[in-house]
Amino acid sequence: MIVVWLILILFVGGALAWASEALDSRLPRLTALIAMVFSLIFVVMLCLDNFPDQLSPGGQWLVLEKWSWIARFGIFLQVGVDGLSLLMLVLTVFLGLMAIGAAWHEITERPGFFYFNLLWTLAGVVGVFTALDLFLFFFFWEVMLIPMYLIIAIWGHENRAYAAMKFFVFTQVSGLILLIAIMCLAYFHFVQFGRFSFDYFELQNVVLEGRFQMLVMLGFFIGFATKLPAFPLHSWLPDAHSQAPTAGSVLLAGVLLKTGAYGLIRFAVPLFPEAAADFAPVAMTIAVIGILYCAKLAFAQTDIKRLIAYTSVSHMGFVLLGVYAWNIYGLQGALMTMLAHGLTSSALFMLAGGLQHRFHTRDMGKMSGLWAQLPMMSAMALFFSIAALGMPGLGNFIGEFLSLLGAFQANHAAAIVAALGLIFASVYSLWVIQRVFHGPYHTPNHSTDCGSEPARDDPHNHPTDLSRAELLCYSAMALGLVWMGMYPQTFLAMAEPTMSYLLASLGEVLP
Amino acid sequence: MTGEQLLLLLPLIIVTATAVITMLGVAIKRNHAVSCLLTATGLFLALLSLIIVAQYPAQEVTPLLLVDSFNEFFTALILLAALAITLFSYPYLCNLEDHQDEFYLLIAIATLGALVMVGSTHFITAFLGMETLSVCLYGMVAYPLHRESTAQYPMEASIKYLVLSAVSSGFVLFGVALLYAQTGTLHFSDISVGITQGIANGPGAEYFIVASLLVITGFAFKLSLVPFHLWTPDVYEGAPLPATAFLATIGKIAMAALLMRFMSISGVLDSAAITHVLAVMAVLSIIGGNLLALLQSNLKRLLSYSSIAHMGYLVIALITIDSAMGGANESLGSEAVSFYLTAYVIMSLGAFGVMMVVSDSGHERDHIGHYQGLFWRDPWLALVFTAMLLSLAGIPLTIGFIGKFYVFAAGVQGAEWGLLAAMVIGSGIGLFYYLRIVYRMITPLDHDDPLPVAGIRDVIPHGILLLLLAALIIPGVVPGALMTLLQSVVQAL
Amino acid sequence: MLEWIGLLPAFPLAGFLALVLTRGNLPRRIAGVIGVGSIGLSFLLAILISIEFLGSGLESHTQLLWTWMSVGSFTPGFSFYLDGLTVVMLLIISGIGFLIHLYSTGFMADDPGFARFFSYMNLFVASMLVLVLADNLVLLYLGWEGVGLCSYLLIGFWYDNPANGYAARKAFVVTRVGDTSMAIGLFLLFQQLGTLNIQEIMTLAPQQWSEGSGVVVAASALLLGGAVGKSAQLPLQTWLPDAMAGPTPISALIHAATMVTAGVYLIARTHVLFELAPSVQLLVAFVGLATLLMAGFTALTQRDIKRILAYSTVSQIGYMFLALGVGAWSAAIFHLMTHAFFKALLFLASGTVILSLHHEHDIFRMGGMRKKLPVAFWSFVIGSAALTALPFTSGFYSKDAILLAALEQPQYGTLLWLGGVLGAFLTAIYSFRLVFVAFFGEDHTQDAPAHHSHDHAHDDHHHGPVREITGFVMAAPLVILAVLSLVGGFIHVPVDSVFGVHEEHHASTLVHGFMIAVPIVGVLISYLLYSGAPQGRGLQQWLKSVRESAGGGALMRFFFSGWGMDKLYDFLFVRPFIALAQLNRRDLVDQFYGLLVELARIGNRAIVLTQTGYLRWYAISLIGGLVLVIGIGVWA
Amino acid sequence: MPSIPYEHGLILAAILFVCGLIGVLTRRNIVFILMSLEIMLNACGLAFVVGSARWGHADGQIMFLMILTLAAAEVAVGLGLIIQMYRRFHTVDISVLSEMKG
Repeated sequence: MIVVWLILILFVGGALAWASEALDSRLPRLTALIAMVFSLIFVVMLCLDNFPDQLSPGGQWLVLEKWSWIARFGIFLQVGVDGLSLLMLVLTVFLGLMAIGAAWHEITERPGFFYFNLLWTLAGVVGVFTALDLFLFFFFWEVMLIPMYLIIAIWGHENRAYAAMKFFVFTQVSGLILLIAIMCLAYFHFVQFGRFSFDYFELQNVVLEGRFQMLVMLGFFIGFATKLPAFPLHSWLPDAHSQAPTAGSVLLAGVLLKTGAYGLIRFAVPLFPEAAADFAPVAMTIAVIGILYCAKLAFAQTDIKRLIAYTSVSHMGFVLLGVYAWNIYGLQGALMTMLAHGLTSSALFMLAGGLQHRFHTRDMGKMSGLWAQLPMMSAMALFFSIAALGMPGLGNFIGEFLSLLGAFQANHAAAIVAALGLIFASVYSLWVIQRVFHGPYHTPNHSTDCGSEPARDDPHNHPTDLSRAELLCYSAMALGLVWMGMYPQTFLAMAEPTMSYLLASLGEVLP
Repeated sequence: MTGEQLLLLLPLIIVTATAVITMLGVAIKRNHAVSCLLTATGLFLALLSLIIVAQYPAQEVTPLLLVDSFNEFFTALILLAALAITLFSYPYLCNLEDHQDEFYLLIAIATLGALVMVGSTHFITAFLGMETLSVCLYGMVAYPLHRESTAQYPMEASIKYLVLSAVSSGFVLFGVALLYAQTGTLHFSDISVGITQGIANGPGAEYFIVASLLVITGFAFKLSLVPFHLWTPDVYEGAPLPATAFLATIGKIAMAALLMRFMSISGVLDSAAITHVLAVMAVLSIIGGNLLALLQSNLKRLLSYSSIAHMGYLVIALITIDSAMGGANESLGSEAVSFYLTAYVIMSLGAFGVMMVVSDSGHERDHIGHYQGLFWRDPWLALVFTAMLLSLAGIPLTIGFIGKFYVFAAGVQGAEWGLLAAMVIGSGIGLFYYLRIVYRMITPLDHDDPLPVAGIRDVIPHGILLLLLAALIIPGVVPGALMTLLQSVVQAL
Repeated sequence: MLEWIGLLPAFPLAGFLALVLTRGNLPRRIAGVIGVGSIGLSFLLAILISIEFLGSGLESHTQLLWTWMSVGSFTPGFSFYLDGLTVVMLLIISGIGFLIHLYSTGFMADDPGFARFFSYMNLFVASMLVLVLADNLVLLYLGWEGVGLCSYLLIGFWYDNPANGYAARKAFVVTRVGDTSMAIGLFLLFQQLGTLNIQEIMTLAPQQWSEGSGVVVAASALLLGGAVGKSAQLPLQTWLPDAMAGPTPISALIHAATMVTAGVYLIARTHVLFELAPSVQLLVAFVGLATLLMAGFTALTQRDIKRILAYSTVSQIGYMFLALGVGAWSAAIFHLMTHAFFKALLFLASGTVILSLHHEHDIFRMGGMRKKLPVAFWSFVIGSAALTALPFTSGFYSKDAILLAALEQPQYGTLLWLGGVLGAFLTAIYSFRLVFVAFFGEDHTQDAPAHHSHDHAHDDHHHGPVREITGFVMAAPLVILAVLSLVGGFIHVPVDSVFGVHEEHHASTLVHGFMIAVPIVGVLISYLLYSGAPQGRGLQQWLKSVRESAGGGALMRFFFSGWGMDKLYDFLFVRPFIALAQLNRRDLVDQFYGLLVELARIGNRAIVLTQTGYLRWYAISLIGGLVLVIGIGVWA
Repeated sequence: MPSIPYEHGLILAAILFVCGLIGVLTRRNIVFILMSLEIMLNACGLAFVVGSARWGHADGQIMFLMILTLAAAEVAVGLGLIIQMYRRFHTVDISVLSEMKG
């Protein structure tokens, strides 16, 4: 019942936030915050009381409930939480709080409707992470799109219409392809077992012969790869990110990308073992191309949010690499990259949003040498850029190292070429720091040509450094990253039973 | 005609009675409110009578009409749609000075024609129903409105519709005549026997294929499938809004139900040729319909194009109907068609309903610009309109998504990969123009264009909109009940 | 005491956190005390631990702090390993680190980023200690990248000048190339041996692989790549000279004493792998030889005082690589220690010179500083003496050990030995060139600035008479280091337990004599050439004529630019990457989807034409449709 | 008189039907279009009568009566519309009716 309660809180919280706007314009963000704090308590409670004893062997599912929904097609409201989805829930709720923190000062007109959409997107995402019935999974998969579209379309920046439309059509069409694939699976279950079923466990024993299994698996892969985003299907992300409001970007990068990766781990590979085995080299090549190509593109960008968006694609390439290595290292690596990337990219987007909020531009060319004026913000930016390039001792390194380790076991060439990505990562991360925070002080509305000491007392353009709310968010994320870097065992132990179950169920079909 | 059979025809009788009484009412004293009330109560009584009819087992009332669960379900659907349109058109026609009452007459008789079509298993009744419906529609489409700038539109639309509809009836009749000449019976049954082997000493199978294709072309015209769709946008745009709504909903339901009945009884689908034709028409409709609507800014034309596309999706499900009664592994086809029809009716009624509430006979708000910033001017209407559009686009939480899911299921069962691919591409394109409207509603309006303030007479339409929204969301989230109902309905086929 | 080994990196880490969390608004004195104190504490602890460890006669000691990761059979722990080699490295790092911290409280006294500087320095020492103490390669990699990061932060410390930023980024990216090759090496080792624990690797490797087998060659080559990156050896050495853009204390600490020797430590620590792959070991030797010669020649032509010392560092590490290449592990570590002493001394002395002459770097604009900067002068003399391995200095013992070991190398012994001696000769010339030009001859500090290449935008107003800026805080480290440079040769490096005892080298007295003579002759030549003494007139004319001549001038410029390596890499990697990036700014894949949208739009325009509005056309379409339908029905 | 084979009847009906079609396509005057429509519908009626003659039961003829009445209804409505059109456009040429397009 916990999962249903969690989703209910978010739905009701969203509606309340919208309604409360009529009373006072500052009320919606408070209601949203309260709703998020409640859900955080819920999730943490779920973690604590299940975590210690959950390590009992075989006890992989913490929570597993099933109610009948559409009898005609054998569709059930089946929700389950295990180590992997629990971690994802924690990330979702945590980043939800960060998103509210980011939107605290930024969203001023129609806040009620904004927090309504924010919380409904989160509810959709919580649904995706816990659904174990493929139809329910698809249902939540689409539900989280509409509010996200509205967030980008209403509160976005200059050409938000194009970006929102592109985001929506991309994910929707790939969703339809996913739906056909799910339908095929369900129909073959009907042919082989006499009745329709969308149950995750029952569908695992559906046997599809060679070529057809590859096609259905491709349907799943395209559906998830667009969301991941993997190389050829990634071009919606930079537009969506550069136009979305900061809170939208935090949600998009931190949480929505993870649903794609989660889908791959939970559905795309376990349901089609042989097809996944043959497809693994192709998927790893796509991952490697994604890593290098998007790293190169990131280097060429002047818009800071587009740059971070491309880096996200590059990082998610490591996740794809890890998943299709399909051994314990690759999977755990993919998981850690997902968690760490969630925090790093959200923080970077909030920083970019902060800069845009202060200087009303995202163009890196127009601002430099901010270290003098904004020491705290620059220090945070430095910290998160270094985390992004995979500095050991922080979360990203653990994810990337394990993914590459796993990938190396499966396919030497892919791992070695992907390792080059580490070099590119350092090139563009430090480039951002150099371009924006080092060098002579210069901002759009205040440029000192001679590069001398900035006029301290120049009133009209004195940008304010981090506010307390922002500082709180950033330090929380920084602590999270250090925790993941220094003692990742908490997360790895939590996900370990799921991963070994998935590997066992496949019988190490993959190399 | 035993007493019991007469009871079975109760809905038809009541609707005829309402038409006559409304006519008498108009003759005595012309009062807009009274005639609208009379028609509405008549339709409602017919709806109630269905409960009585439902008790009796399925049986043929004279070889012309078959009253079974299939007939009852679609009669109910048509009556509900007609009732909604009558109530919507009342505020719409209020500011028309004279001859407002005749509109309700036309609605009653047209509904009668539709009911006959739905119940027919015999070409005479089918033809009779089709013609009654069409002739009444000519009248409704040509209903004179006082918009100086576009006064001649309704007349132009009606003439076009008349000529083309007459030609298509000609095709149907000639096809039926050829079939009658060979099989000797006007009943739908066993045309398939002719198609597969051809009569022993008579002409070969081609004769029967041509004859059936003639009939199907006529039906395709009414469903506005692609090669025969050119009339749709002009008639939808020209006609007044209630007429367009009537044409888009009841015109399509009756025809689709008739086609389904004809397909499953006559076993036309056994021949590969016919299924080929239908498949081609479906793909062309989906791609054509969506492409046509892509950059359209007149909402009525846009909805007409989207109806073409939706009929294309319908035909995909239609193709997978297994000709055998209820088929061995109970094909999903007929269920998918009826579910999609219900969903389509609710969505179109909702969309047209919002447009009707916002406009009236004097000033129709059918351009996309009129709806700019609707979200911030009238959130309730905007919410309903967005829900309808998203449902048309097939987004979850709505009945449209479940309908599309059903068609997907049918498509997968019939292994129609090409059609499913077309459907995905079509839906992809479809997203563009539905979302364009939603986005237009989001962008705030700089100058204020005040909407008609909702007076007391608007309470009913808003009530209906609420019902439609509920009918959209509830089956979208919990479709179980509707699915079981449709399963029993389709058993009768 | 041994179980407190975890505290060693903890103290500097605590210092770093203290300085960062107070966001730099601590008063200068307290920041200095925290910065230096933390290193002092860990130095003290290091001494106590070493005494107890050496006293107890233990082979090695492992201390697990917490399990870092446990995924399948990959279970690296946060655990420290102590043996002879680690003790030496510990003492060098914390000892010299402490002295340099002390020195920099004086050097950075008037810099606004005082607290920030010390926080980075503390983080550096912490990472270096973790690198040295790590018992598995992943933890070593953590320290490895940590020091790379700190070197980036410190080189680009004065961030407002973009050139410093560029140098910092260059250093980080070039070392990152080496780190990536090392990471691949780690993956290969794990895949083959199933563990990354260093001691397990050392025991498993000989059992599993025969000598010279493909895998061990690949693994050791990859580790060599990492070492070459970090220790600025031949392929990846272009970053070290530019790293001089940072403040001088960090050049002393990072780019002389500790970080650049990390590569040497790595190879020494994994010496079993290299012994199993003789071809790679030979490669190490030749990399060392080539680097020491290249750096030697380049140093001859440099004008900037810090760049001369930078190239001399590259050259001396070349010697260490030569020692590793010929298997003289303990000699390499011994030279590492002595080099740390005299190179730190030279750098700190150059710091004093630069500070006193108001950030003057060009040695030809100094001259005659003997009297004015006595402390700096005597430090330079002792340092240079140790550098050129004059007899009885620490450099003499360590460099001779390497050269003798090189001589006994079976195949290329003599070639390696000759190269080493030539290198020693070059070292003698350029180190004493610096001393004579800077401290002897007339005083050039007053003439017009030929070209000012000082690095930070501090007040560089012209000044009155020169007086030496050395408080106790700056002088004491110089004196201690000077003593160590002289006496260092007699410290016995306790690494026999790690590398096994090697028998004494015995070579003919002729060889010994020659090796002693070469540095002395070098110093004499340098005296004649550069001190402006009358006897050297002939030689000076010859040098001037060579410099003017076309060929000679070109050769000089070629050496000056570090054998053209910078331009080569710029041409090979940097420019093509930037061109490639600019080539496709708008994502190619994006245009493909734009194409699809355009296609849909064209489709719409085409199909809308059919809606002409003419009734006749609609009727024609009806009949045409019928014909089409019948055509499909009957024929298809 | 010897019975005419029913195929000929059907062919005659087909020819009549095609004439009606061509009439609808070529004519510019709306009244003539209505007349051609009438021809088409009567052709179908003929086919039905031929069919019923062949099978000898009355269905065909009833169908013919049905077609006659419905054709009459359509034409009636059509003529009503034509009168309105003439009153507005003062012409019966159908090319006038082409405002709605695109």
